[in-house]
Amino acid sequence: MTSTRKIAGWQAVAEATVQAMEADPKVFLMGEGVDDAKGIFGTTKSAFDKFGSARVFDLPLSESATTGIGIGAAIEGQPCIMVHARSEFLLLAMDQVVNHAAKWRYMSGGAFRVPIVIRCIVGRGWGQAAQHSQSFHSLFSYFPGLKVVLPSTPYETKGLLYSAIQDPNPVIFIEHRWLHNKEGEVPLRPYSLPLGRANIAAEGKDITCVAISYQVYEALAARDLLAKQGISMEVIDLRCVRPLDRVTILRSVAKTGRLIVTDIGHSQFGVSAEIAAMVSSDGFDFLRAPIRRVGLPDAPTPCAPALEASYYPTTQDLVNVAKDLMGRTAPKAKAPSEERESESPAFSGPF
Amino acid sequence: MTSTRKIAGWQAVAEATVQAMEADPKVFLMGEGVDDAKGIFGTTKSAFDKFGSARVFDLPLSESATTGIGIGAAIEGQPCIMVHARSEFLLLAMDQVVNHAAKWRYMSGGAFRVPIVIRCIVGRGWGQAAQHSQSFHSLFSYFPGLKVVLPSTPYETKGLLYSAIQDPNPVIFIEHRWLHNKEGEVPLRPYSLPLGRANIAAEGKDITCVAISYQVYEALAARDLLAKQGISMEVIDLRCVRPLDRVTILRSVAKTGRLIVTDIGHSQFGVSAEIAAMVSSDGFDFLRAPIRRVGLPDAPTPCAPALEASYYPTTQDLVNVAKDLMGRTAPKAKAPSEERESESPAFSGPF
Amino acid sequence: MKSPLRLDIYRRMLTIRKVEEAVADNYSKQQMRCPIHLSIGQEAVPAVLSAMMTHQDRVYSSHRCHAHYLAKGGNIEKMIAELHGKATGCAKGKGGSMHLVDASVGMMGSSALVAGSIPLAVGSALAIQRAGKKDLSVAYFGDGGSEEGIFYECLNFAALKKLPVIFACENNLYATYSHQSARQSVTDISKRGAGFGVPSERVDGYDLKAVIDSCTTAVERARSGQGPTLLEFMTCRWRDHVGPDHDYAVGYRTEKEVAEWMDRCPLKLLEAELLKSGELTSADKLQTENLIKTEIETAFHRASQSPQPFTPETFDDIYA
Amino acid sequence: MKSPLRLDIYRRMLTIRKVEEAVADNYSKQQMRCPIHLSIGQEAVPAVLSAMMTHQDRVYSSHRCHAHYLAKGGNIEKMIAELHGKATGCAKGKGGSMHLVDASVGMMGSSALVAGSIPLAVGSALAIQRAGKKDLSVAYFGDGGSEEGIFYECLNFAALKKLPVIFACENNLYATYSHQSARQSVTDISKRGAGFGVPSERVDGYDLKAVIDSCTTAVERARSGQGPTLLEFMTCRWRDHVGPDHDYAVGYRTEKEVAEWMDRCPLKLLEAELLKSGELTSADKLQTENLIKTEIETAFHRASQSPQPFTPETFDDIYA
Ligand SMILES: Cc1ncc(C[n+]2csc(CCOP(=O)(O)OP(=O)(O)O)c2C)c(N)n1
Ligand SMILES: Cc1ncc(C[n+]2csc(CCOP(=O)(O)OP(=O)(O)O)c2C)c(N)n1
Ligand SMILES: [Mg+2]
Ligand SMILES: [Mg+2]
Repeated sequence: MTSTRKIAGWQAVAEATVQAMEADPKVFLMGEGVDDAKGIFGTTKSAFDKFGSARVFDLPLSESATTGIGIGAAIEGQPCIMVHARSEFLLLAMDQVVNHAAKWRYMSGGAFRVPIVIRCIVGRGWGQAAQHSQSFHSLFSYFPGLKVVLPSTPYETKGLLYSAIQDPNPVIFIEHRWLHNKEGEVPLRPYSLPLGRANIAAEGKDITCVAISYQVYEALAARDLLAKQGISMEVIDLRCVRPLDRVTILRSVAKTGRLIVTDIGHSQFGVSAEIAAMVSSDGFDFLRAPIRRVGLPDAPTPCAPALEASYYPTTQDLVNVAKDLMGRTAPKAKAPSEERESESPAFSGPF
Repeated sequence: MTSTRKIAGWQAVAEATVQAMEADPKVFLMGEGVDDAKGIFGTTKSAFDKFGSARVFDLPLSESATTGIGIGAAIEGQPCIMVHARSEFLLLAMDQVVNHAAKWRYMSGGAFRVPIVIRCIVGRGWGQAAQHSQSFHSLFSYFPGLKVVLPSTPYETKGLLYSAIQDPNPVIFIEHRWLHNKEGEVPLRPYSLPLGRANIAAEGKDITCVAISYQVYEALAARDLLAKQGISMEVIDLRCVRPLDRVTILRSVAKTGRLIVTDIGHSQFGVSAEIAAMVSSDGFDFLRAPIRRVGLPDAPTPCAPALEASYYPTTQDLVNVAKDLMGRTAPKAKAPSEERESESPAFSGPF
Repeated sequence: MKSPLRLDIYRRMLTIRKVEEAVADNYSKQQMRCPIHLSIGQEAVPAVLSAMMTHQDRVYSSHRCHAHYLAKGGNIEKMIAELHGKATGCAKGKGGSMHLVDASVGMMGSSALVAGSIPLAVGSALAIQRAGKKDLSVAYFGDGGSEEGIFYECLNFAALKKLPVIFACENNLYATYSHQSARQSVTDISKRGAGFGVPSERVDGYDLKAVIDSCTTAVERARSGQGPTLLEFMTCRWRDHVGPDHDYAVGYRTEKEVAEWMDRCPLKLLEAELLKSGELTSADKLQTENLIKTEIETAFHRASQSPQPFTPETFDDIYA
Repeated sequence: MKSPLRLDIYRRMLTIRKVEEAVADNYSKQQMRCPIHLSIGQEAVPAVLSAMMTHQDRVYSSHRCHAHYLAKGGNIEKMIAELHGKATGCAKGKGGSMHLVDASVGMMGSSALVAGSIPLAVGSALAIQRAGKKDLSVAYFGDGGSEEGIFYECLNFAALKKLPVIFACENNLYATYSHQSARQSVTDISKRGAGFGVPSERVDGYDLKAVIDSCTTAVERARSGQGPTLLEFMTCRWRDHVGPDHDYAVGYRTEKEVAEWMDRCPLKLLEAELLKSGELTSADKLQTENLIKTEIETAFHRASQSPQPFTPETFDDIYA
């Protein structure tokens, strides 16, 4: 029998870290502030308390080099966990992640493994503004050689992080800051969840909603509201963007015929585009309505609360889109007029 | 009357540079090797010869800082052209491009303009391998605040670069190395092509092929072959990925009902995904067949000629996909079986 | 030391201190809904540097930008409105506390990426040089900022081109809660300029005369075409890394450590000196304080009255 | 100087020279279809360093990696096959000339991003230290590589943690066709170590005794837990930046400039010394040369006979 208890997302991160470090004494953890009193929103504190500075240590503000150093140590068979308190800091290490971590195995004809997990946290709210609120999963997913994971509930968080640390490949592990405070039942024991399998968070038959990261909660809330109106929405927690679990998505769309993809990133040029493209190709004949995407609009993140409020997609946005899809009487669309949508901001997203 | 003559792509780049620098004495050009005897495949040589080291100068190998320096000078109203002999070098400056160039205007409430053009060249062939052959237009297109341009013919190259240099916003200008040697008729006088308008390179009525950069040549070649078989393919030269010209694409698909997107980058999570997603949403009712993408498979670039040969999409690939789309008798697809496609490399692309 | 300069510096320091204290005091009202990195304790350096600059001279800053903005003459009302997320803010509410900007006085903006704006300041200096002007540009950053590779790239480039830029490093010994010695092999940051031929100096940032002297030299060097200077100012932030409070409870430094800096508070000492020498009378002092107080009260009042930005404004100012 | 060491160095240098000449001579046959950055003229440094290393010691390299690979004992057949894009290559044809690798001898790979592999070498050193081993790691890079900010981040980190790593900078004065003085404010790269507390030295890379002495010290420092060393070796590449030819026609440097280095060729001088002292007999010399020659001929022959990789192999080795 598995004993579980309710813990918060940040505790799930902390627990997976400690248990993975117990399971493999070679694993180490480094990051700016991992050993301080706050321990990256509490996520690294228990590991530091338990394993001390030999295995959990602070870093200089040199993201490019320290990422490369983590890669170098990982190549030597010492799995490395890195943490960035905001995803943006990882852009300074883009060359190391994309040109080195993702390709070192390939360019060496398979001589090496690169077991590094790069955790990065996505800010939202309280005026994080344009440079402290972005998620880059669409960027990293572009690159073969990387895995890209975005957990949702504490249960997924612990299992996916545990798997990521044990995975012999570079994994970008993206934590939405608001998920740190979400609570859920989590087994005490260590466990793995496969990287590359989506999870059907709730079944439904009318619409498939593929949700990423925090949007899983929005999608589940929307599902409840829609249920009251007689619309049954299936919610797929994608969990992993790369590898992408095409089968789970296609099977669901085969059943529902309608697809919404909701993401914590921009819709345009984001991960939701790949999912929509894949389904519109491989699931073309299943589709009864156009695929809709519900993500961030095509603007940088504004600071002001008044603007933030309308910037982020809400439960209601999902409800509206779903109802719209169900109500669709499928009239043949007309060719667009000369008015160019790209000049109208209203065209950029569901806002 | 406009006098034109046949010049190569690299000459078109050089000419646009010189003419834009003549038009605006504040424009300057910098990059590693721009002033050496080879002048970035000849593209910067005439500018250096004409304007000297005050306006055309070499840089240390410090891509991150020098990009920021270019941004800083651009903010001061001195439009900057930067060049990277390979796109990969720009990844070292990702933070400067994404967090700074793209957002400085926004974060300052519109106080500043950032007129910088960052040229980068995409390598192909002769064993460039994984770190000298990538194009990152899908990455940069994700970010509001940037424009992303990929010219095809010498005519487009000159006009688009001239526009990019005069544009008050940061523009990522991506040149496929093989286009430098393509020849075409180009007006002698300076001229602009709008950023954000696609060009119908050749009309057709059965299939729309949206082609990016070098793939425009592949698409035109495929169109010729298809014409002999009675299939009429419209080729749209996208020219600009951001802003994306949705209208031109949708109007074409409204006519043809079939869409192929062919890109010099990876298909998966690439720019072709956004185009497919957009059409599958806004052009859903036009579509008579699934959207197909023809780009790089989901693997880093291998070095060996034997592997390179099958890595890149060919004219024949486009022909095959087009015929496949035309021959489609539209059977209702079945839900996929348990066999998971993501485990089969053959699933990753049209190869 | 010229007396008007010292008075000018005094006024700038006082303004910063008072504005920052007002921000701290009002923060718990939850009307300034963005992360704030206060400059209390770090007023001296920007006050001195700005006193030597015109509005044509440029400043680029970091997350901890309040003092740099205020010292440079940035509009107080617009700053407070910005912290309140109002449309009347210096960045129309788009930026918030970490992105203060006032183009009219040469405050060119602030980056929340540590060291991220250093090259922008160098680029500004490049533009100044190319235009044949005598202006200069200042890049502010912290001890943590000196750990980013881009800083060294900038030192090299600025020295190579002899650009009119001052690298003003405010070394408050900590990056968040991490002591410099846990992050840097050599803690004397000014020692790293020599390898690039950049004249460099470590200065006690609480010794006003030393700050004035080093800045005078650096400014002259820049204006006379002799190139960049790296100044490392030892200083202390009195409040928490982020937020309005004192942070002794966090445990990474003692109250005593901060108190030793507070005892040497350059604002307090300068004020005492000016009063003693008669450069400042008690009446002047009162008047100055009242002026600042009124300005701050007005700023907070207007900020609270100002309109929020409208949703469609989200899509303004992305492209020019 | 211990005689076996000098003979060892001689053999390594000779191997590099001969292999590189063979690559250059055969390049025009267009069977090696990848960009090559030859190491001719830069043999001494890697030969010396590798003579002091075991296969447990690590090497990371750059685009100009042939000498580093060969000196470390990298398999010649697999290198030549790799240049030919064959499945039998050291990277199964995936990497090519810029990504030579031989894990069995501690040649950990090469990055075509300038300075990109420096942190990997530091990470290797971190792993060595954490494992409590006495091995060391070498990061090779050029004068151009020293301009990337990541290099300074690495100096700081390695010094902070006292890691067993040697920063081996081969300063051949040029990055492509750009002279160091056009890119660096201070051309003495070794001067930049002090700011990070990294013992640093500029060494004449053509003075074999000086190279041996400096490497001996650095290796001892690393193995005894005293931390990193920065060695800047002045050297010269004799051929074009990329490709097999001499490059006097390009115009960025004179034939005379290169000839002055050639006159001091350390391979030639060492050979003469060894012959003179009797450490090497003419017969030994001939035998060594013949051995190398045979090995090279075999390598080229086998490479030409080896199979190409198959298309599906494109999808191997992406994930472990
Ligand atoms: C590139 C980057 N890395 C990390 C951070 C997170 N961070 C924000 S402020 C800070 C400490 C900065 O220390 P310092 O530069 O000394 O400035 P101070 O806060 O002391 O003024 C850190 C690590 C960041 N904003 N940007
Ligand atoms: C990050 C990066 N920037 C630019 C280049 C292009 N590039 C390749 S080799 C080279 C010159 C390198 O000079 P140096 O480091 O001195 O090495 P050398 O070629 O002299 O051995 C340049 C600029 C690159 N490969 N990577
Ligand atoms: Mg600090
Ligand atoms: Mg060199």
